Amino acid sequence: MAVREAEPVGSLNEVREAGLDRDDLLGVYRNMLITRGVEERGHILYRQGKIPGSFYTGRGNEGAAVGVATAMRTEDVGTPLHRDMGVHITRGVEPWRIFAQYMGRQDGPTHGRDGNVHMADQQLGLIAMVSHLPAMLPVAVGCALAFRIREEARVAVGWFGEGASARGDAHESMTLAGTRRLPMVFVCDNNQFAYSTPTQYEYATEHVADRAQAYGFEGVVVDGTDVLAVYREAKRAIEKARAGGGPTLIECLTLRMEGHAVHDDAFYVPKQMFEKWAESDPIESFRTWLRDNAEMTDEEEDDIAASVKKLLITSMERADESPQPDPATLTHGVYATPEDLDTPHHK
Amino acid sequence: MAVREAEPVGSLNEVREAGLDRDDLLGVYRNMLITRGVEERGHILYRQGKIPGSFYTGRGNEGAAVGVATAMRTEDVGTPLHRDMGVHITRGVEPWRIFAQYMGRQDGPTHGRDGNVHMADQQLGLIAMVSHLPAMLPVAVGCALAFRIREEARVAVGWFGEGASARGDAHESMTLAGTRRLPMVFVCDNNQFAYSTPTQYEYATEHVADRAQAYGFEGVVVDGTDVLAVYREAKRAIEKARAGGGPTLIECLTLRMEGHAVHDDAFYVPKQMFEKWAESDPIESFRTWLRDNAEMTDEEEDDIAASVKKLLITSMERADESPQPDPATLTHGVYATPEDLDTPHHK
Amino acid sequence: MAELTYLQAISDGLRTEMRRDKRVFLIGEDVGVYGGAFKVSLGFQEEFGPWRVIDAPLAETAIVGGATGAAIMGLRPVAEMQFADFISCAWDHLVTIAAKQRWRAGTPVPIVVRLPSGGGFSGGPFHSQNPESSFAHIPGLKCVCPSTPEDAKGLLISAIEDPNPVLYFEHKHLYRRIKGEVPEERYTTPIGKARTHQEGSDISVITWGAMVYTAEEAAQQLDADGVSVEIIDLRTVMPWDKAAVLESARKTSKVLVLHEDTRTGGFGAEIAASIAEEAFEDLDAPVKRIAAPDCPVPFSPVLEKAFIPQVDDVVGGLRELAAY
Amino acid sequence: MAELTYLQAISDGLRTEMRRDKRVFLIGEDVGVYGGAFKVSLGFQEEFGPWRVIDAPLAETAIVGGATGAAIMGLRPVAEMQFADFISCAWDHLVTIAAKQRWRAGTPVPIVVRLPSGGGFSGGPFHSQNPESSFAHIPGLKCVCPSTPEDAKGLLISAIEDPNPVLYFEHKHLYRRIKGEVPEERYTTPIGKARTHQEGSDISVITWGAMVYTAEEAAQQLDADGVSVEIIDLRTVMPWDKAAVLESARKTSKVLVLHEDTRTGGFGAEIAASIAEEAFEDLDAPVKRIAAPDCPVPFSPVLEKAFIPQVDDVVGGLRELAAY
Ligand SMILES: Cc1ncc(C[n+]2csc(CCOP(=O)(O)OP(=O)(O)O)c2C)c(N)n1
Ligand SMILES: Cc1ncc(C[n+]2csc(CCOP(=O)(O)OP(=O)(O)O)c2C)c(N)n1
Ligand SMILES: [Mg+2]
Ligand SMILES: [Mg+2]
Repeated sequence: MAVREAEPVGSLNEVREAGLDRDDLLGVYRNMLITRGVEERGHILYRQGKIPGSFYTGRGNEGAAVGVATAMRTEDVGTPLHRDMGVHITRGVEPWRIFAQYMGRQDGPTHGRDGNVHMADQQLGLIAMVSHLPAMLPVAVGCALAFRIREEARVAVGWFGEGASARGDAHESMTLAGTRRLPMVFVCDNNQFAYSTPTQYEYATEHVADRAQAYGFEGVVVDGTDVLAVYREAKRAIEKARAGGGPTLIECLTLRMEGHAVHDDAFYVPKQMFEKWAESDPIESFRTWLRDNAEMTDEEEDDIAASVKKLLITSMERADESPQPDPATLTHGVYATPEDLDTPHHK
Repeated sequence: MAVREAEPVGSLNEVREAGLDRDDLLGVYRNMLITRGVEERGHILYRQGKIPGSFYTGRGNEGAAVGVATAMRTEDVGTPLHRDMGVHITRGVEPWRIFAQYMGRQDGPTHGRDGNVHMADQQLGLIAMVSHLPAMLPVAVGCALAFRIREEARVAVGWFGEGASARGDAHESMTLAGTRRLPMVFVCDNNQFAYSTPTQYEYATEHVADRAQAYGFEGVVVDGTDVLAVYREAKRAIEKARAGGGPTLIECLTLRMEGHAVHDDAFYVPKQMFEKWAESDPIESFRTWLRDNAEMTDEEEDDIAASVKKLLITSMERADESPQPDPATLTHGVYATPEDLDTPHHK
Repeated sequence: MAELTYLQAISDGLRTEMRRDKRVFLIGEDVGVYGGAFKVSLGFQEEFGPWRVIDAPLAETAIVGGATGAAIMGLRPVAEMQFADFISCAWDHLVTIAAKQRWRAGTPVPIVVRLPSGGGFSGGPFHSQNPESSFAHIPGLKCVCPSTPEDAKGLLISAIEDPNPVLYFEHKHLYRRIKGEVPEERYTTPIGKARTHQEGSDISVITWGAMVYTAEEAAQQLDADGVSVEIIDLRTVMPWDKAAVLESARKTSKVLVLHEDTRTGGFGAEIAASIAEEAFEDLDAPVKRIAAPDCPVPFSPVLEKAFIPQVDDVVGGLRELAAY
Repeated sequence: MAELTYLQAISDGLRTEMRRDKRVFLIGEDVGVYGGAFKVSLGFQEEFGPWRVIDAPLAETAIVGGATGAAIMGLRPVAEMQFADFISCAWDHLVTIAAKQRWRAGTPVPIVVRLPSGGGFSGGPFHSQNPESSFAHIPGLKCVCPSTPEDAKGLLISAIEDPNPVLYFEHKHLYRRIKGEVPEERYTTPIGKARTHQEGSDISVITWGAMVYTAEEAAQQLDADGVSVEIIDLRTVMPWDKAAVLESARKTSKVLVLHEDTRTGGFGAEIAASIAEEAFEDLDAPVKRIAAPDCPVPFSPVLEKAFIPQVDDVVGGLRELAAY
């Protein structure tokens, strides 16, 4: 089947044309560092026993997540998943709130009610994921439907893993979005494993993006470790959708660089795969690109690294000061009140 | 997208090569007549107030249903739907039992517990459909899985409408069958309407069969009013599956020649569509073919028509003698007993 | 006031809200050109256009999940299931997302799912079910089950206005059989408030939906016996009006809980258990439940009659209680 | 006899049946190479091969629907949900096909669905649920909820042998925490028979799953008060052993129904309503229910402690009953 395989990104000029100036690029780099930093610090907190339950990260997916989020406009909305911390960071969620979420504290976006990346700041256009995969896709398509009904120039972005692509929710979402040509972008985080399950048991084509044609829209495969290539493809798809051109399926190819969750040593992933993909670490690749193409200086690099480090340390401290949720409030808010709807989205 | 569009069937010789001799062909014709006759008589019974609830037929789909069923071997299994009376007839279900089913009598296959074509004779390798569409597809795939596990040379055939192709069940079924290359044939009864909904709101490709590629197997579109073309394609797909070649999706293109059910006058179907498709009535086309290519004589034709008519009349009479089910048995058999499993299938 | 059928009252309520509030839209299979399998939205697409009356693909998850997304974006979706039975295909989206998103993430999901439910016309196992009990157990969902045209309109408007996911069970057997006066203007019927269908002093019947009329006929027979039956139409099953039920139970001291769904684990169990726990000292007889037996809904009329609680069954139950 | 954990006992039961009966196979996400998320099937794929221990796509409908088809063809599928919570994605197939096919069409569907369920380890709203009540309401399904290693093995074997769809709820919090003697040979534990976890004379606790141990600890405290508590471990929720429950209720005259699932419409309501109806004359106090409050399962340990019934809650409830 014919899908487009996206080219890697070239020069600074090309990137400028795609809408990012040098400052933006340093910002992208910073967001990727924060993303990884948050998850690395999360690991430490977990080992310290400060994070209850399990713990998931998206190591290796920072470029894909930040790339897509950078291409979204403020008014666009998205349903990022457990490998997409970069989306939350790029949209402006403060790391201390994420640490508070990890630790089940009152100041996490879910106030200790849910854990991990099961959170979102709706004011920033994100909707909190559920565990059930890819159940957020129909929800994202519903957002796109709302934009179409109201004739707003907004786009919804829905993420899913290559494993979750096997579920009916993916199909029904793409069917509704495709038949109605909704302003929707589907982003497949293809990290080659669904827990321990390799891709050949999840889909029988070469690429997940091959399926886009079956829903009447375009599919594209992009190297998910190349943040700028992802950005370019996402930008293109998002603006196409905004202009009424219908959905696109973008498949970001990466490798999940850690176990499924913290307890999993990923023994089933061949060592050579890890070695090969370690060579195209998204952050390291982008750092090199910035030095080669955007003349990022040692000083700039150090500044960013230092500011990220500081941010993370103060964020962890602040999060640790956040109180435990009050058990007396456990059953509050099972049902919404009319005042709850009094948000910008509901006018 | 590239799917194969099947050629119409040519000469008697060609058909012989595909496995049907002249007697078989007259049998096929007879089965098509019985199929239509059962549903026409059903209409009469309905108007007489003898059929409770609603009433559905597959007028226009007789060739597709009989064609596929004729290509199945005794040991194969299938999950036919509400347009596929021809499958039950071809597999040997006696019409009187169908009339009894329609009327909710004790001798219907479900003994009045379910109605319409929600029935099957499991001894004949059929599984009774549920209303929920296309929920029988995962079940059919499970049959194919059983054959694969036991390494039996048997094939499962699962039917679905083009409307129901939008549901997640279709996707998960094709995903499991495609990734595991199970001995499975998917048959899409594409009658161009799902109740009142036209195809462009159900799928965004030209053909439903275009989707087969997205699951890693072959798709083919065939004129569903051409019983022999359907037979040839089904035979090919079934034998391919039996030989370990994996699934095929066969799309049988027809028009639903009546309303969705008896209460529906199908005002939303353009008149010209009905007129155009009336010209390729599957029974009339096959009759002409038999006369032109297999030298069916007037006498043969009359004999078949008369025997079918007689069969239908005696079947209706016999069905009408069947008692109402006994309300005292209403709650019997909600749970199976170990003896229930003592069937050929469960050894 | 106009005399409307139950079905017309539903249409009227939906039309009223769609005219008043352009955030409200309808999505479902065949709701547009066809006007819905039961013609509730007949003429709606002409009036409101194809993007407010949307013919959906045959895909219940996309319908309910899509409604959820649209609601989060500020619209007020009304999703129609062609039959309530098909809501099983969207169970996950209701219990996993719609029900929990407010509590979990502070995100209200103001959707209405319209569910043509109930038996009585040989619809068979998949066109006759009453699945409200399954949903009433899921915190975060509301379930309403009007029995009169007036409540059908008022509860639909309340459901649309409500900031939560509301399952609106419309009983198919009442669609054209039940008529009543319905105010022409917009009004709401409160969710969570029972209605005393008829006052009585000896036995309380707690019920909802089509069973209200079965109870009424049975009560007439008991009246002839000199037994006065009070009928509480719950109207909304989640939240349910426990205060009204307990008050009636305390007054009559004998209670029959009646529903069309199957018995074991049906919502009647919750009602009976609550009464038995909270009105323990006031009861003169055990709380009795009458419901469908534990099997699927049969197709054949003779079987269906044995399945759906009939007037005689209720009369029998009431007489037992009266004699206790 | 060997001392096994609850988890080892489940593995042992499954292995025993797979060795004995080649119709039995396991299908689920990550059950093969990985041995299952909880390692119940560790080493199984090596022993039984990839076509009897099948790594499924992430597709619960295909898993449960596929198991149904395979069962109808004569196999005995055991389908594993990675967490019980994800069974919501296969709800339709269980309630629409598996539950009704025998009654409707005479076709038994002997499948087992293994459901790692329950909370207590900060799994949050989607890795902690106890959905047995939802399924117990659906005629045609069976629900078993073992609490001891011995029953875990025996009930799994019974479930596989049973000609019906059986939902096998294995409580994650018991997996490695609970150990016990388990016979090495094959045996079955009857579905539908309760177990008296401890005899007593003053109050009966009716419960199942992990709550058996909570009840046990609470009973010890009551013992110190001089109150003798009987604990009935239901073991199987559908069918449930009403006779044993009524017998215990009649003996003690005071009953506490305890479960980890949420309260309203939970299966405890059915039990309480049945006792209140059928043992009305024997009760000295209202049947009390203790269950989780009506909200999702929280992630934070302090919240989860407030959610899952704790020993203190049960002690409180028992003292109230004792004082009644
Ligand atoms: C419906 C559903 N079934 C099972 C799970 C359990 N589970 C959590 S993550 C996971 C693998 C997901 O794979 P993929 O979609 O590729 O995403 P990835 O984790 O690799 O990013 C599974 C099976 C789930 N979350 N949802
Ligand atoms: C899951 C589900 N939703 C809704 C329905 C109601 N319904 C019955 S038939 C039908 C149209 C089916 O269209 P298609 O799949 O094309 O089959 P056809 O009837 O045209 O043969 C609908 C919507 C159903 N049976 N199942
Ligand atoms: Mg993956
Ligand atoms: Mg159709």
